[in-house]
Amino acid sequence: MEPRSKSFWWLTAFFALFVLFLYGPTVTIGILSFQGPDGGLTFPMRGVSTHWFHALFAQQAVGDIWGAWRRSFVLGLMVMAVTVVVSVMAGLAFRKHFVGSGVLFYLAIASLVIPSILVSLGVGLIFNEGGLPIHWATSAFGAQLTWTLPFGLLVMFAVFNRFDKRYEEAARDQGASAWQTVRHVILPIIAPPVIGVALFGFSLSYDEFARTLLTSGSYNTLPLEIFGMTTNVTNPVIYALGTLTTLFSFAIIAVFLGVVWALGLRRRRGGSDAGKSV
Amino acid sequence: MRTPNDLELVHLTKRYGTTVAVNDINHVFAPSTYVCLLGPSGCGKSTTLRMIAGHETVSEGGIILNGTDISRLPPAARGTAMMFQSYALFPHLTVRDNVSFSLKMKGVDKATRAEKAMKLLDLVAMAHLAERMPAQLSGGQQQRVALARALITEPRVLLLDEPLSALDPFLRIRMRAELKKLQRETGITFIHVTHGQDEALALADEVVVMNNSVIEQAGTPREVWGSPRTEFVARFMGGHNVVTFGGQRVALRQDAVRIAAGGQPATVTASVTGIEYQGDRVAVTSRTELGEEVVALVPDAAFFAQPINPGETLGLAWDEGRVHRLEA
Amino acid sequence: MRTPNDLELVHLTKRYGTTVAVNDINHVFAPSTYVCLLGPSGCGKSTTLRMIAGHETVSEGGIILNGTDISRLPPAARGTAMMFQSYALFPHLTVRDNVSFSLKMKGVDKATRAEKAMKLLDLVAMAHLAERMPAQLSGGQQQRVALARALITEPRVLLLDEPLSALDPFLRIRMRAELKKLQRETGITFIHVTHGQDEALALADEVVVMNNSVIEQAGTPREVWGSPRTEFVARFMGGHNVVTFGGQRVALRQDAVRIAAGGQPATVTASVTGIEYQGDRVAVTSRTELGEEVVALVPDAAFFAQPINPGETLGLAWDEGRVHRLEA
Amino acid sequence: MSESAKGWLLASPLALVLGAFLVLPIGMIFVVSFWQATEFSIEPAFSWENYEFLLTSPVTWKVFLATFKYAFLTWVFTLLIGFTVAYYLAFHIRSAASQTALFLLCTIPFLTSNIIRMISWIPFLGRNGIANQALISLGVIDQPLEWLLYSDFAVVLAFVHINTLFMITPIFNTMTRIDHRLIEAARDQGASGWQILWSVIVPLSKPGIMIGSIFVVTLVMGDFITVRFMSGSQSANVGRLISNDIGLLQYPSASATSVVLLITVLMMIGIVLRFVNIRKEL
Amino acid sequence: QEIKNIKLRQVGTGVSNLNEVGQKVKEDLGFSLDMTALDSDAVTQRAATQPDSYDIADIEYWICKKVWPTGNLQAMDVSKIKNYDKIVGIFRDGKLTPDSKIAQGTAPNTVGFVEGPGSKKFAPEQTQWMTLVPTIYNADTLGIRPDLIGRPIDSWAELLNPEFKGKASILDISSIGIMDMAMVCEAMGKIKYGDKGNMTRAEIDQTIAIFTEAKKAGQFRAFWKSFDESVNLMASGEVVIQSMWSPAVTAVKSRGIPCVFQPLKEGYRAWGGGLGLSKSLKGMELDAAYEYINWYLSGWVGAFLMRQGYYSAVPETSKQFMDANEWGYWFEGKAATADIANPFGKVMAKAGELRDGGSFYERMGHVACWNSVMDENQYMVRKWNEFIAA
Ligand SMILES: Nc1ncnc2c1ncn2[C@@H]1O[C@H](COP(=O)(O)OP(=O)(O)OP(=O)(O)O)[C@@H](O)[C@H]1O
Ligand SMILES: Nc1ncnc2c1ncn2[C@@H]1O[C@H](COP(=O)(O)OP(=O)(O)OP(=O)(O)O)[C@@H](O)[C@H]1O
Ligand SMILES: [Mg+2]
Ligand SMILES: [Mg+2]
Repeated sequence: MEPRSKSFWWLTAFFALFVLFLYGPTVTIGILSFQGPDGGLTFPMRGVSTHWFHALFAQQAVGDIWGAWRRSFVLGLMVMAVTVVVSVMAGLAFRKHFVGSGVLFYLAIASLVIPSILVSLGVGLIFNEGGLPIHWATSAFGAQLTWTLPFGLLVMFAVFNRFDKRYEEAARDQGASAWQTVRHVILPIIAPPVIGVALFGFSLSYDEFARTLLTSGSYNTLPLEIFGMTTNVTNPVIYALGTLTTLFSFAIIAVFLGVVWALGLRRRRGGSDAGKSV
Repeated sequence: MRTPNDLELVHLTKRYGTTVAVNDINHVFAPSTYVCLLGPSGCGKSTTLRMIAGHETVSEGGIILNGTDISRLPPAARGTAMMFQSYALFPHLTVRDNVSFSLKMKGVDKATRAEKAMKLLDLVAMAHLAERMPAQLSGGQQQRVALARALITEPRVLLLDEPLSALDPFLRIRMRAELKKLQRETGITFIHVTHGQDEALALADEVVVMNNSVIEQAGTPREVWGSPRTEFVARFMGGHNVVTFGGQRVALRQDAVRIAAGGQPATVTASVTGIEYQGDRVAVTSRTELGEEVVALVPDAAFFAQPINPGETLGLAWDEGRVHRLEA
Repeated sequence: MRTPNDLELVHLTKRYGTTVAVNDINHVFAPSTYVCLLGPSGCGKSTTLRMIAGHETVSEGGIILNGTDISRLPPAARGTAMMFQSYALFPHLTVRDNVSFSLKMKGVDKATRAEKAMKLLDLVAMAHLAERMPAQLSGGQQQRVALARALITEPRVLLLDEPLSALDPFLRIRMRAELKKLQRETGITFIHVTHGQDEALALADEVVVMNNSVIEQAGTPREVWGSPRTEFVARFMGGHNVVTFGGQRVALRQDAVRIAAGGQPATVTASVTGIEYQGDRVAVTSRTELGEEVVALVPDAAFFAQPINPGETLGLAWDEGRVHRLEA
Repeated sequence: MSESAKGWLLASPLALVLGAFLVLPIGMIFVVSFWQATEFSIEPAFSWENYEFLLTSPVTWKVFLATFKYAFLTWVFTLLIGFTVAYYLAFHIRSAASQTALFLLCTIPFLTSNIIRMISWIPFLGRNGIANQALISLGVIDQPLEWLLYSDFAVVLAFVHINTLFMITPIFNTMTRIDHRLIEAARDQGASGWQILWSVIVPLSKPGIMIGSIFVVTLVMGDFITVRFMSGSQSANVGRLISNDIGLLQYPSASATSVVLLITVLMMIGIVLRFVNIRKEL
Repeated sequence: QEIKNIKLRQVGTGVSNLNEVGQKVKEDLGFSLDMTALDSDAVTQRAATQPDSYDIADIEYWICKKVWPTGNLQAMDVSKIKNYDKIVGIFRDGKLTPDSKIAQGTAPNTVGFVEGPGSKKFAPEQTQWMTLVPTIYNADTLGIRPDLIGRPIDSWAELLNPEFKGKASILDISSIGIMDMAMVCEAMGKIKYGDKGNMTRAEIDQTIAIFTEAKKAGQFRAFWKSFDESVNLMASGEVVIQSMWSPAVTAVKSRGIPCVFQPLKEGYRAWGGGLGLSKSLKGMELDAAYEYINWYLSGWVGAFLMRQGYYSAVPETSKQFMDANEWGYWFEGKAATADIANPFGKVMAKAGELRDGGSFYERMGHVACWNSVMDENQYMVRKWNEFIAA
């Protein structure tokens, strides 16, 4: 192993501080979620208990966390699926240099940079004026897509910029139809970043507040619910929720890493003598 | 001689916007030959090959295989198969699955697929590594898998775009022998793009030299090397001096130039500008009074018996009969 | 002969974990020589070069330049400069700024910088393209810029890692002549890594052949090619047959093998397995009764006067004096 | 079918979604921005009144200024931190596996609800929060620091916390594509660590920096909730102005503010895009 | 269709959109009530712009003033409301007792009735058609931390007392906040208002100017917008004096932190909420909604709300659902005879403690103004934005 330079240690320290900063609130939430039954949202701790985790699964005074969670989860899955499919399709499309691709691309960029409350407002207005029912699965769904799709698209650009076109040509040469090429060659090769897009799409949707605010209709998604909860006596239940969310994220990422690792394992299977001559 | 099974390019042209990559070329490839397509970078070799394979649309002209124009067919329907530079093996499939890919696309059942793939892997001596992933193979092994994958479609014509360029010279020489052997065994026409003239000479039954989007000369290696039609071919194929002789551009083989020792009659006098050792021979470069560079290939024993240093003046001689007239 | 200005490697070793990339090598490079470091892929050439340049730490041993151990100094303080494979020109800087980069780092003022850069660009005949960006240059032009950039630091030793590998063969031959010329003009020691033996023979004052992390043989091209020490060197340098003769492994130059026509006495009989056309010569490969492959290089005229086909049996002859004994 | 037609076919879902949920709504906002509102209802009409008020009101200028201030400060800090972290990951972490692992480590907090994370700053930064208590018990201060919470400091801190990831990701992405031989070449040419950083790495990371800046600046410019939470409602940015208007059912005025904000943001991004070809640099 | 298959959707803030109510409805009436809690801005928006997204809107009277003219709510037939006659006078003729004066601002009676089913104009008198059925209301004042202040507070003017520099707070909801400001300015004697509930531009300017100056001087620690924020500000000691809601004070106290809902000599700022019916409600759903409203006024919910410190619109019926100790403590302002628990079982007051502000009549009788929407509302909002941005 090469010896490490001094700057390496400085940077490691900086990185550690940064991670500490990132996790500061997460850790605070983690600690406070174990408040005693009489504890509040702030320090000091008044005893230590898992009371609030139990409370999380019981009925709340206000609102319906689990209903909201179910909606957010379903919505997240919907957004995830559509984001993956549409952005992969669009990624494929943009390699074809079709007329107007520039306009569409800049539209996607615009979609990314437009402040989210405007989208919320606009979608709300359109549905109102058009007499369409505002519902989390229609208007909120659409509003969230304006945020996750450009993201997915950018990732797809990054993926296809690095994708060797010869794989496709080889597939076509081997008699694969356009669909077979996508199904048997392109998708398997780009699978890891696509899984990344899926994860990202899900979590962006799951945590989206502003775009859902004016578009969710009768029922709240989780972020709105949490915000709604703050209009009454809030208690460490929301910290318990935060802690569980974090653990949930850890689990998802672990699964993701597991899948990627398993894919890699399959590719490595059978040992290797790559690099050695014939 | 025309046979029904040959491949013919008819007025084949490819334009990218205003640049013409392939300019109205006509050529007939005889069946069961090993053809090398040779030329400097950017001359249109890859484009020609890719048009034949169907990975590039034809701007004008046609490609006739076995009597039918295949130039509008999809790649897999043409009876050609392509082997790509750096092989383009599917990284997510095992060696066997790579080879049986086209059968899977056709819907052939698993057992038949595996059997046929193993037969081809046997042919290229890779059956023992059928379960490996491409990343676990060396360059030479990857090449063989790519070959097997191309051959499983039972093509009439196999197209190879610089298949050896990623290998080190040692390996390259071994692999080209394998290619040649395989071509002979299968009887398929191989069209092999390269820009190494030694490779082309060693491998080909027919050498096609391209330059500036057109075919400059085609023929057996001996024809092309021995009787270059133009100055470009003479220079590009190597081993020749191009000099002006009696107001004419001529090619003169480097090994036909003698250094006139002592009192021997010299055709020209020249001053030595460079000495390049080549192992069993030494290339002596000198500049004639006309300012033309002439290389003489001298056997090493002869050279070291009477070493020459840059800056010296010497006489060069050659037999009139060895001078080869070039077209303007 | 030791001079104060030479570069010496002393017990130089490099380990990556458990793999030994360079194993205890010792060598003295004489000043103002053109050295080619040659060997198969993975033998440790790049690692050696990078240790000299200071881009890789030394596991053991030392590197002595001009009497001081430079093996712990930062790259720029060593008196060496490196030219990278595919050149590593800064893509965001113009040609001129690339060349004057090191001066800028030293804080030299703008005018001086520009002046000096232009002088070096002149040297490599690139002054007219000083304002271009690297992406706008051809491979050969990029190489010259990289050379100018390396030379501006006035190194004692210039290290080149496969500088020609990205070029097509035509260009490669031209560029190697330029390298050689430049080395002669500047009087700097060039250490050039390559795995092309023809390149090494043509360029080098000294050839260093590496294999399996050690130096297998070093010497002038003529020494190394003409008197290979081991079977590996003989095979790797090319142009030799390695056969067993009187119970001993010997090297036999391919151009020293004659085909015994008619009633001439033959040393061995063999059956022809391959014919490879090389332009002015033809390589005839045949298998002796001992199962050893022997290549005979036959002048083309002689060959085509009496063509030989694979499968034929013929007699091979050579002079006893041309046999070169190899070390075990 | 032609390539272009195939392209459109594949891109049509994207085009449809963007058309329906972006172009139409923004168009609607644009139209509504010329309408009139009474206390109770929106009335289709054409009037410059909303814009006239907006562009002549000192509040607008102040609020836009505050918005730019937050955007700028956040941009500076996220850039410094994001660049350093990306640099560390790309150039000091050797194996790709550790790079990915550390990078994912940075993304996890991002997956916890923003609102919850924001709420949790209060026990941390408050007058009696962890930070103050720690500082007091360390003897650094003897009075709690008031400016830790409900201040511009808190706002910028939260922005940096939320948005740094958007800076790290693209910069890291470009940096991993820098050929390591360029760094060696620079070192060979006598460049010191700082010089390498400044003359080679920074220029070559520019596309990533640009893309990250676009993310951060637009996210901050459009935010309305962070500023409210972290400043204790004591500061306003444009997003809050809009959300206040929306809360008070002043849709036309909210729309007019939105249009101005949108134009500002698009102009800024337009300028950035002139210097970087996002499509190529990803 | 059976009644048990009916599902009514109610939106409102977390203040009154309590799940226990929904549960009890299911028990008592057999149909389902889905509660969605939002922050107050979002409730207004829903009510005003998305009438199809709810069946019942739980909103405040001042919000009603803005929402009603959109036509998204339908008027309710008084004759179908059983306990109409028992509803506190405040919500009918505006008078708590026959001789009380109607306070300034958007008093509930001024926006409580319309002329007819389709009318968008409020009626000055009681009519057959009600806009909202009152459910919950209270009189707000300043909350203080007696332990940190250590002296009696008796006037709204104390909010701007430099003594509390950096430790004061008000609401960041303009319609409510402006009223608090007016109470303060008036108490300080700086401004004499014609009608605090309907200020002139000059009055608005003056009021905002005074507070802007204070803000710049660092008087305020923060402004709050949600219930929760006010609790946290107070509980964590960030703020020692602020305008506050009664249950928020209770919430602070329940954490063992001393906090007083301080009655002040100038009186209270009051607010009231009620249920409105979406215009799209009809048929069996509409019947169910009436049933729900009648149930709402029949006492159980009133008691439930009163135990949290709010008041019930029909105290008489609620009394039946409370024991004497509770009724005495919460309504009559008597000392508790035993521990007082909130509906969630948490002890709010020990035996012997008195409710801040005394009895119902003492509190609701001292309302100085109601949360309001003024004629110059738009102007006021702009000035408010200026204040926030200052
Ligand atoms: N997709 C394309 N668009 C525009 N021009 C192209 C394209 N592909 C090739 N060309 C141009 O067509 C000409 C021929 O290219 P081609 O790839 O056939 O050359 P080549 O002989 O294979 O060269 P090399 O030896 O470098 O591979 C070149 O001038 C090249 O720049
Ligand atoms: N960073 C590294 N970590 C581990 N092993 C390495 C590393 N770099 C090189 N090696 C190993 O050290 C040995 C020598 O490598 P080196 O790059 O010097 O070979 P080379 O002679 O330059 O080969 P080539 O001709 O392919 O460039 C190889 O076995 C290689 O796998
Ligand atoms: Mg090519
Ligand atoms: Mg190397």
